[in-house]
Amino acid sequence: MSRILSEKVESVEKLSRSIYKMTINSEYIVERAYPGQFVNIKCCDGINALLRRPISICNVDKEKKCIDIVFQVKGIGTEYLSKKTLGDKVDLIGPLGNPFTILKEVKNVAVVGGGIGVFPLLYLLSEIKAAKKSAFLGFRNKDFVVLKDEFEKNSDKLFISTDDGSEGSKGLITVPLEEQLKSSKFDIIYTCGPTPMIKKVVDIAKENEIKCQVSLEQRMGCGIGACLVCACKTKSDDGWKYSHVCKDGPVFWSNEVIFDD
Amino acid sequence: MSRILSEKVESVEKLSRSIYKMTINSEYIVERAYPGQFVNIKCCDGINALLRRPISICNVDKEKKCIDIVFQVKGIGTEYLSKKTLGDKVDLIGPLGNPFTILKEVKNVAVVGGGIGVFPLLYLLSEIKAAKKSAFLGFRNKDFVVLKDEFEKNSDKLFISTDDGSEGSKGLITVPLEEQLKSSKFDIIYTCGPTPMIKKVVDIAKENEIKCQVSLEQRMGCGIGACLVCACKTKSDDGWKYSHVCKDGPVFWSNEVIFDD
Amino acid sequence: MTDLSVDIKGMKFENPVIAASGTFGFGREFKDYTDLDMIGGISVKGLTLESRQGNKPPRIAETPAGILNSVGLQNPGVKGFIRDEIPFLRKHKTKIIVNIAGNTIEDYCEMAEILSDEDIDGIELNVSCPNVKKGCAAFGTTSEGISEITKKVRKYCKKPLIVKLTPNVTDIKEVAKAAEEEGADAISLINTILGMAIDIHKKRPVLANNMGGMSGPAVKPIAVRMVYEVAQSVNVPVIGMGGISNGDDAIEFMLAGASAIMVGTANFVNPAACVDVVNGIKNYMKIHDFKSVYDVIGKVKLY
Amino acid sequence: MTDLSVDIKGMKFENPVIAASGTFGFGREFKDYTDLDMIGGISVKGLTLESRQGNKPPRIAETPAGILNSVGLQNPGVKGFIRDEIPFLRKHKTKIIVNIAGNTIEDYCEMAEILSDEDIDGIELNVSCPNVKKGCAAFGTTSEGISEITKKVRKYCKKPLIVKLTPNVTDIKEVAKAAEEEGADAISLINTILGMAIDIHKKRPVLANNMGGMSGPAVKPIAVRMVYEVAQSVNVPVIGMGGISNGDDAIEFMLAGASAIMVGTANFVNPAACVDVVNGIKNYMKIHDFKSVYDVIGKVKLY
Ligand SMILES: Cc1cc2nc3c(=O)[nH]c(=O)nc-3n(C[C@H](O)[C@H](O)[C@H](O)COP(=O)(O)OP(=O)(O)OC[C@H]3O[C@@H](n4cnc5c(N)ncnc54)[C@H](O)[C@@H]3O)c2cc1C
Ligand SMILES: Cc1cc2nc3c(=O)[nH]c(=O)nc-3n(C[C@H](O)[C@H](O)[C@H](O)COP(=O)(O)OP(=O)(O)OC[C@H]3O[C@@H](n4cnc5c(N)ncnc54)[C@H](O)[C@@H]3O)c2cc1C
Ligand SMILES: Cc1cc2nc3c(=O)[nH]c(=O)nc-3n(C[C@H](O)[C@H](O)[C@H](O)COP(=O)(O)O)c2cc1C
Ligand SMILES: Cc1cc2nc3c(=O)[nH]c(=O)nc-3n(C[C@H](O)[C@H](O)[C@H](O)COP(=O)(O)O)c2cc1C
Ligand code: FES
Ligand code: FES
Repeated sequence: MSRILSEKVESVEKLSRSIYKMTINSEYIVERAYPGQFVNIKCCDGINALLRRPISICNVDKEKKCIDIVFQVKGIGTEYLSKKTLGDKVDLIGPLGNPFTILKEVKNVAVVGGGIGVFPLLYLLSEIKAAKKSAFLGFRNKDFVVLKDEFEKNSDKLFISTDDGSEGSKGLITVPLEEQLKSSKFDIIYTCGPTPMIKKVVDIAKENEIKCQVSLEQRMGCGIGACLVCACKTKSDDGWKYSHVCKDGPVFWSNEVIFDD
Repeated sequence: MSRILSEKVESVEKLSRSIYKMTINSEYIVERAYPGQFVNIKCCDGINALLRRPISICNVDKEKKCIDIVFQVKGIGTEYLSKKTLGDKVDLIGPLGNPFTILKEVKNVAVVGGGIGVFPLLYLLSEIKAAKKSAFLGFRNKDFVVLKDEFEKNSDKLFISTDDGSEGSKGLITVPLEEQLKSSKFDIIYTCGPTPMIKKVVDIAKENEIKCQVSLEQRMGCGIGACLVCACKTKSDDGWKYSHVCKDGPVFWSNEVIFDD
Repeated sequence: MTDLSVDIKGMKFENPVIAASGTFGFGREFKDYTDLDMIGGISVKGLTLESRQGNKPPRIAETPAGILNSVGLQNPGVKGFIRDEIPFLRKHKTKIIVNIAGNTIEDYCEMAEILSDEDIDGIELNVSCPNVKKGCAAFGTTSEGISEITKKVRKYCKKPLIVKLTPNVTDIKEVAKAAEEEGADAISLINTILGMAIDIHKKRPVLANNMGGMSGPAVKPIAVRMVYEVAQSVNVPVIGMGGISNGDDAIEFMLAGASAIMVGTANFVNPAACVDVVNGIKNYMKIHDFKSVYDVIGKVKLY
Repeated sequence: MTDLSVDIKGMKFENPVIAASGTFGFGREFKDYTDLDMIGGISVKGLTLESRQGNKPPRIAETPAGILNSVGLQNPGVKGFIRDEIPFLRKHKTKIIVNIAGNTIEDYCEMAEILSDEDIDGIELNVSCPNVKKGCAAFGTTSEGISEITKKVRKYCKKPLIVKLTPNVTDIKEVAKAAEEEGADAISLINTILGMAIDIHKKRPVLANNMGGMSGPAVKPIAVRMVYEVAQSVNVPVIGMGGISNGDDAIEFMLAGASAIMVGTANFVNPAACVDVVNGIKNYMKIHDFKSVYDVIGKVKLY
């Protein structure tokens, strides 16, 4: 019955100086995953990098029974993970969390991602079949732009920005988003990335009366709703409460979340 | 100047269910090593198996600039070490400690080893050129008997015993030693292994008025004489003192050591 | 047959492994990963009289072989627990221990009184939570504090009463004796050790609460020492915890004198940890041919 | 130019990295592995009035991300040190701190008096060694104990006087304040935390001394918290230690309020650890464009 999986690494590919794509063979996850969900990975055995690391599912290959995760090396956990190779096993649990809601009736969809927040959006785009899809992706600079081909394949329009203009437009990714909103209308916006970006996107969605879902990040302990460390403020009957990113999220409707912590 | 070495693993060979031979390329060590010395190895990076593990040098190949170490998997450190493969680096310091004294004038030499204590004796035998060499090796059972060919090659007479008689004679290795002493005379005995065995050998050597060197084991911190944890009782002017296995040993003359701790 | 059952003042655990408070939610979060029926007991997330939202995030920091947490007792309140959680837990063979914390001694007494009428197996007094401003930990750091609260709560508590100690004291033996004298049925320890981690690039603490409670493998030697000291000083059963991840760790605590053990942080790394610990204990007992856990409890022989 | 120098009551360290007492011998053991001239200071192995043999082996146990030791102050005595070790140490640019421990307050006073006439830079009072039966740790666990010993030793000590605190207390702030009031020039902390490890197959402690002092990465969050608490409570400089293995760890302690730091257990794993820490600090300061270590010391901003 165990849902603690020990799955085979199919490949690890370095996409840029610090970003890696890992393909993991996992029938279990492939059969259950939805866009926006994540896996919780033990990056090294023993007490090195003790806690599991949450990483979004970036792609699902139903035929090969594989999932892709894409991650940036930040600290010791992701560093260890990047050193795995073909044939190694990874110890992970998942899929975890609430996925994005894919609405049937919509015609125009936008996804807005920043940094490592772009990865779950690729899987989301690939699962949205009926609508026209615009992807807005912001990166620090050229070196961090990855998976461009895949995003191109899975969207109708692709906008890229970098902080320094070394690729795409220069500045915030919300600039091209607002630009587009002058001429086009989106039925829903999905966003994931740094909090300032998410806040801005939520404001834009609100102004334009567009439905919006956000995917949040928080430091985690268990990943399954037990330890209560991954708190985020959401609205409740008596004002606010702390919900939990791993179980109530990571995806929330933008009007549920309170961004003042 | 750094003497903290990062050396290449040339091969790892499983000799028995729990015993491994690792060949490490290290010009530095090859140029400085003597029989009885050890290296202190960081078996896993990070905080897993935090301390270095002391392992004796079992063989030196001057041409290939390689040393062999042979170790039994006991706990986490040796477990990690056993998983290294060709091309991996090992972080080690050495050669450390005081070597066996090879006396020029002797004609008949005996080495008496038990369990993992046999490994440094192989290197010792290979460096003793002028004398006739008898090797007495005791093991738990058949499964633990390793490197028999090498010991045969490097000795004139080889005696093996196992606790259960599954290979060689049954019982303590000191039995064939005493047996041999009835007919032959040794000028010096070198011994390494479990403390009860060492004590017995020391007693035999004393009775027979044979010079004797013992190689001791103790849990270590630094391996270089700084932390003072690897204490062993030795004789001193005012009765006894604590010497240190890593620096004053691991090899001592048997009449220096007090075995009552 | 190896018999793992253990009796702690009338609480008959099928095995000595209990999920530690705050690390196992209310059990249901783990039901997909492990068999709740196989765990001796579950100490539920620390409850307060009224529901609480807890501290600001981030609430967790990873440290070498450990973690710091500053959850700050987020919980649905004692009534929410009774309504929503007891029915689910009761469906399983595991014993229910209710961990309670309060701002005032009166809070504790009231909760003990309410819970005494419920279908639960024991009450664990958390007088040692380092993550809330008022009350709680303050009671746990002096013998006087412990005496007073144990004495008063004892009057209202009709269930077996476990007093959980904080390790943040000079002499754990004194505190344990104080709890025993005033009627504690068992002592559990250790709660978390106060710690701090700083993000050197932001030049700010990692936790929004600045400090937090440390747990996980790193604390094990401190916990084993304290369990040994307490087991030597009191006659009531001791429940040991702090860094237990596997059967061998559990045995270490039991040899030191723990009649039962709790598994905390390890549940985050391995959601099947509790049952793995049970199997590990079983395995050790088989190897050494011990028939009952009482052949292990307190059996360390000092030099 | 980044300036790493730091002045602690007249002790002018070229950089804030000091080898911790008991982990660096008398320096010479490390000379083949690292450049002693590049280390700010060396606190030598704890000395007693007469030479001591220390405790029975085994004296070390590995624990998760840490170690327990029970050396028990094996040392050549203060006179042996003066005769055999000062000449070698003085050949290097590093400052010499002499760590002393005694059975009685009189022992401490006598050692301080003897050492005050020697060519050394400071004296560190070890009132916190958990591994000896008499004296030492006993002084360190109460404010009264610390007050008394600091006051008396101060009279005999003409060198900068560092009082080293034990973490095995309920309130480290009180103990630190007591030391400051009676004339300590600096406070160093933490010494080891009392711990225990049991060999489950032998059913005996791993250490022949049964218990030992825990150090290494595992203790870091506890040490950082205590250093922060002490730095907030006293005006004299604080020297922080406990689990420092690299420059980032050192910065964490400095942000928490440490004017200098000590590297202990890490020297066993990496005999070049002290110099690696110096370089790590330098690197951090470059990245953040800090000119002096005083831009780092105590600069953590709490939430
Ligand atoms: C739901 C979710 C999905 C994520 N998906 C991705 C993804 O697809 N690709 C990707 O590159 N990253 C993703 N992240 C961020 C990723 O989890 C962190 O970068 C990673 O945990 C850092 O670990 P580390 O050991 O390298 O860093 P360290 O700084 O050494 O980690 C120390 C501790 O802090 C935690 N931590 C540090 N940064 C973060 C963070 N940003 N979010 C949560 N915890 C953190 C770690 O999990 C660990 O417990 C996701 C985070 C969440 C919460
Ligand atoms: C001078 C010397 C030479 C040695 N040579 C060899 C050799 O050639 N081949 C070999 O197989 N073994 C040798 N040993 C023993 C070897 O060091 C231990 O088996 C090994 O350290 C066990 O580590 P572990 O992590 O697997 O076990 P664990 O039990 O997990 O180790 C825990 C701690 O205890 C220490 N420890 C455990 N057992 C011993 C022991 N017997 N001696 C010293 N420290 C110990 C470890 O170093 C570590 O610090 C030697 C020991 C010494 C002192
Ligand atoms: C996230 C978290 C929350 C906790 N909450 C509580 C609690 O509510 N009540 C309590 O008594 N102990 C609480 N604890 C302490 C644990 O029950 C346990 O005493 C401690 O974690 C040591 O055990 P461990 O090292 O196995 O985790 C909590 C620990 C963690 C890690
Ligand atoms: C083997 C060993 C011996 C020690 N001896 C002494 C000592 O003689 N005097 C002293 O004040 N501290 C002694 N200590 C404590 C260290 O100086 C230091 O306070 C402690 O180890 C914490 O730092 P660390 O985690 O970097 O090791 C010793 C520590 C170890 C590990
Ligand atoms: S990480 Fe444990 S509740 Fe979310
Ligand atoms: S191991 Fe440190 S002195 Fe021998």
